[in-house]
Amino acid sequence: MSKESFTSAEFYKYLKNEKFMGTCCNECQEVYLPPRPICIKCSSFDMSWTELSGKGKLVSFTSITVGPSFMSEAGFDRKNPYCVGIVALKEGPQVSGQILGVNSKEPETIKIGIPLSLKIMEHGQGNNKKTWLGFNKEE
Amino acid sequence: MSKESFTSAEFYKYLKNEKFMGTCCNECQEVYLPPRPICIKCSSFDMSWTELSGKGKLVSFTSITVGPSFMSEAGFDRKNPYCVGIVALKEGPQVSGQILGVNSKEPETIKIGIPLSLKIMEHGQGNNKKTWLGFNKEE
Amino acid sequence: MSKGKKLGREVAIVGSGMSKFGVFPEMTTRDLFVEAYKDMTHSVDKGFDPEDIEATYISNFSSDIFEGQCHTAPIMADWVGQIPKPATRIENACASGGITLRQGLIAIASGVCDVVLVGGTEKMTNLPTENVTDALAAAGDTLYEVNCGLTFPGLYATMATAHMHKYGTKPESLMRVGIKNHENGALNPKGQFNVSIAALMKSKQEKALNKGTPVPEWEDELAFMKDNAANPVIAWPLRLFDCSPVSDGAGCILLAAGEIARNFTDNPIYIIGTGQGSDHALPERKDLTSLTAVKVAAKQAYEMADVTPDEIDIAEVHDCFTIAEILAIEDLGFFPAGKGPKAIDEGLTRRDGSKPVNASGGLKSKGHPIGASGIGQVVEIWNQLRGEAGPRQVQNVRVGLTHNVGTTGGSGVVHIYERRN
Amino acid sequence: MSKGKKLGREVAIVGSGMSKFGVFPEMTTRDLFVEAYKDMTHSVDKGFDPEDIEATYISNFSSDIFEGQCHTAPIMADWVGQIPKPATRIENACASGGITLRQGLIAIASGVCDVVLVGGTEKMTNLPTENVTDALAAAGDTLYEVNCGLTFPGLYATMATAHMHKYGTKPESLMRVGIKNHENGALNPKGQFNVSIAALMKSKQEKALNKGTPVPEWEDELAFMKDNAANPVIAWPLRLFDCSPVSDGAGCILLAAGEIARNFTDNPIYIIGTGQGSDHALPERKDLTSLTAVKVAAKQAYEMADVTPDEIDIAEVHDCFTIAEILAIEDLGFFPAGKGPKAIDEGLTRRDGSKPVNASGGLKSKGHPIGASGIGQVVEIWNQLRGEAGPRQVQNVRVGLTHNVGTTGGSGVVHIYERRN
Ligand SMILES: [Zn+2]
Ligand SMILES: [Zn+2]
Repeated sequence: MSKESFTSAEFYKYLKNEKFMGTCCNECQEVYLPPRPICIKCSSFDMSWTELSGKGKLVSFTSITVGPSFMSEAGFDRKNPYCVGIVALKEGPQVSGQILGVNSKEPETIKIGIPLSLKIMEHGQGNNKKTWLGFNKEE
Repeated sequence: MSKESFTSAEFYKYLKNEKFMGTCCNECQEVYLPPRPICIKCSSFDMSWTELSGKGKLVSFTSITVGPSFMSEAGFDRKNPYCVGIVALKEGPQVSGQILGVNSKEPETIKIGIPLSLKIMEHGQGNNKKTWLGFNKEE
Repeated sequence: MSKGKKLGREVAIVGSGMSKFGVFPEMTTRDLFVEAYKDMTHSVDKGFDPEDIEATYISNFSSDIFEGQCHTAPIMADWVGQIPKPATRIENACASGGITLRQGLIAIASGVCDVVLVGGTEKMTNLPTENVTDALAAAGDTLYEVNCGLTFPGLYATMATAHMHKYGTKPESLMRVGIKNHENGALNPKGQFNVSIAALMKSKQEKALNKGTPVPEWEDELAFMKDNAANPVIAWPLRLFDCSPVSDGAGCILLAAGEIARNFTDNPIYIIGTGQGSDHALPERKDLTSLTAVKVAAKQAYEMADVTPDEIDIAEVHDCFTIAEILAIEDLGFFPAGKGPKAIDEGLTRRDGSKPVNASGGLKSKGHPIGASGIGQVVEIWNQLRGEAGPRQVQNVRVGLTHNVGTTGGSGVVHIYERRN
Repeated sequence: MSKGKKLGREVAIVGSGMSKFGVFPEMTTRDLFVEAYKDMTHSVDKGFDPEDIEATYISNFSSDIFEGQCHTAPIMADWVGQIPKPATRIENACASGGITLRQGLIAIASGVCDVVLVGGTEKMTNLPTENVTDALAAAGDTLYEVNCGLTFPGLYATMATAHMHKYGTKPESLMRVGIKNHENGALNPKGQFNVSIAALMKSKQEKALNKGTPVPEWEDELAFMKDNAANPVIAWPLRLFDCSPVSDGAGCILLAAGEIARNFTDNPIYIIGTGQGSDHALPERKDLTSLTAVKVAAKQAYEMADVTPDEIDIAEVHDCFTIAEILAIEDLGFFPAGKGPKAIDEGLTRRDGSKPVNASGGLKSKGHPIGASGIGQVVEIWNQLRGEAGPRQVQNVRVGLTHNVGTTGGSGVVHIYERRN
């Protein structure tokens, strides 16, 4: 069995190096993001890291006018809302992420099902640096 | 039954006006500080505010070298420790408070049982202003 | 919990009370809880001796964050004279109240206690709004769910969008949930908002008239709800009036073993079913239009109580957002999946409808002091089943249900109650 | 809880595990809990199906403050594959672990569950020390107890001063608690400090020698403990080595109803007594040399188990500070009030003494990840009663006890365990 650690620290370290990683069960091949250390399908502890394509589809979304502090600091507000959505990745897992390339001011125009691809988002400096998942609308 | 509110907000409002108040059960006359809204001796809800003398005796104490942030900000540290103790008030209740007029650097010299009298302590400004109980060693 | 499991002993509610819910700058969690406790003592028909209580269970979301105070349960127990008896705090985000009731129930069923005090308390309004938004986000998965900027309104908004996409649900149905709950809440003096949307519209017009500013005109309540100035978007499609408020408040319940319940009142309310479930964070769920944790909890509760959804006469459900009430009435089996909006549109969940939901005004109008919300629901069902709900009393109710949700359905807890008089 | 109350059903521990306790900058509460869960699975002699687990109870002090994460229980349950079953978080400051075990026990006794997972987890070390001091103060009464600058070491220090004043207790007895616990802890590979005070002295001397700085000399361990440079005062009379460390860690227990326990192992450990109590904040207590909450809890547990303090073969007690261990062995009735220090001085609580206490190293040496500490105690008693404690195994132990305290005794919880093989 692998001695690797399947932690958020590892996930974000990979992400810093532009690697978008999930975990995969070596028993039943189920792929997970968040990177699960235990397979919830077959209960195996035998997992591996696996790189994900970052390609997916929009499952649902919202356009937020009143965000958390770090999004306000990043310049979003009532007049400049941001879109966040649930994205179904090609490999199976679903994740949340900021959705880019859509018209957040006219959310009625945003279509569920549009194809998306990963764009790693960052804000702030040093210890206050935040990294999160973004997805670009694919043309 | 009284419609007064026996809250910490009221207690600290009184304290700001240099009034040191506890509550008293109108049924069994037990005196409380913290100001209890329900008598835990006889279960009565019928309480009144009552002014306390601020006189008491030292029940136990310590001299602290590593304090919370607000005490560090107030200038206390390893080289300048502060004394805190439990004080039995003349009217019965026991409270914690900073003990002044004792040698915090030589805690062995501090004697349990010494008579004390209230000195209201303050630190900081505006919304960050903190008020707490201090007791002077009586000569 | 496997099918057909029963509690070791029967448990009944013999007293129930709450503080006013609202904004109380000078009150702390303990002050609010004392108010709820006192209110509860007046509700116990034959009175009780505080010595009878053997344990206290306290629901509190995060006085840690809101007040810098942990170890909440013994402090609450102390303030109502319950030292040195056991006092235990439960935290499951917004489902804390229902899950705390469940622990009190289980404590009696286990034989360890005969009489248990169950309380919930939360003090939220002293933090600035942006800090409250951050504090609430702490209930989501901060590593993988909300760190991309999803707020709680945002999370529920994605469920609303999914429901709209799958079933053709219209924002108007969401708005009608808010209109109904404010109408009910206008009759609830303990609630945060004591005002119907119609009355609110009138008062806004009067204010403008008095100030000499342009008087807003709305054709009807829906028009008001669609007005971006009166009802701005928070997280599309959710607007301000789709969201429950930030609140202070507390609730308190006295539980007793079935065999001694009539020592306290001739009209105890029996808890005949309990269920609890959990779920992954929202993104991982394959269906965003239904809460698995609630379905699991409801199944357990219905089976234990041996009643069907049709037999529920009245329910208090977790309407932290209007979409949540629609999911609730579908997940609880009151209406088929996707048919919740139609039921709302037809008024079936109004106080005079076939399935009255949130007669209290719900979290939307009554307020949502997180740790107290689930307890407040029980207080309403107690009042309704005993026929003591005053002007908002629903007629002919014998079996009631409460539905309390944590986060976006990360926790779900359902209880079923019965009047036997 | 009145005298002679019994649980509705018998409950046994059938598995037990823990993460390493220590400082793990890259691990979160959930990572630590997963490590403890995996360790637990290996301890179940006949194995188990995760499907058998019907509910999860999680002890956690304040991931709210430490990680900005609430709703901790469903997240832990999710990470070990327990969705959609109930998951409930308990918070009672440092007594969270013991009280969570008690809720798991009660859930089985109630008939609602047959198999329950009980976990505890805390991630503390990513906050700077001064913030940890502030976070811990949040467990005290922030309105009336700690707001005058009392820290947790300070609160326990006032108890030490009171004990010294009343009974003539000397600081040397406190120091001997630390020396003993480090000696035990040196044999515990899961502990934070794997080193006796004697070995620590030697390593400090070697380091100085290697660096070329003056080599410190101490006559014996007590001399080291009295050295202000090596062991500075934190809150007089308590010094650094009187205080448990700031730690990360998790523990995990598998509980089963008595009648099915042997499906999991031929050597289950039965929980034969449970008790819990609460108390006012420290200043209001008329006696500062004894914890009422513990006395109340111990009385309940002894009565339920029908054993006397003399019949306890081994105990893990809550030594968050050395004075706490002295109060513990007096309050539990192992030694008369005021005679704790003498028992320590005579070595009676060493592993080879008549009443072995904290064979694991205690919180002092093993570490004190708050929500996990009370669970870690249970893990040690499980190992000891089953004869699986390795080099620190105490001989001939059949009945064990755990003693877990929240704040300065605001919560107290005691459990008694029995091996029947
Ligand atoms: Zn698998
Ligand atoms: Zn009285």
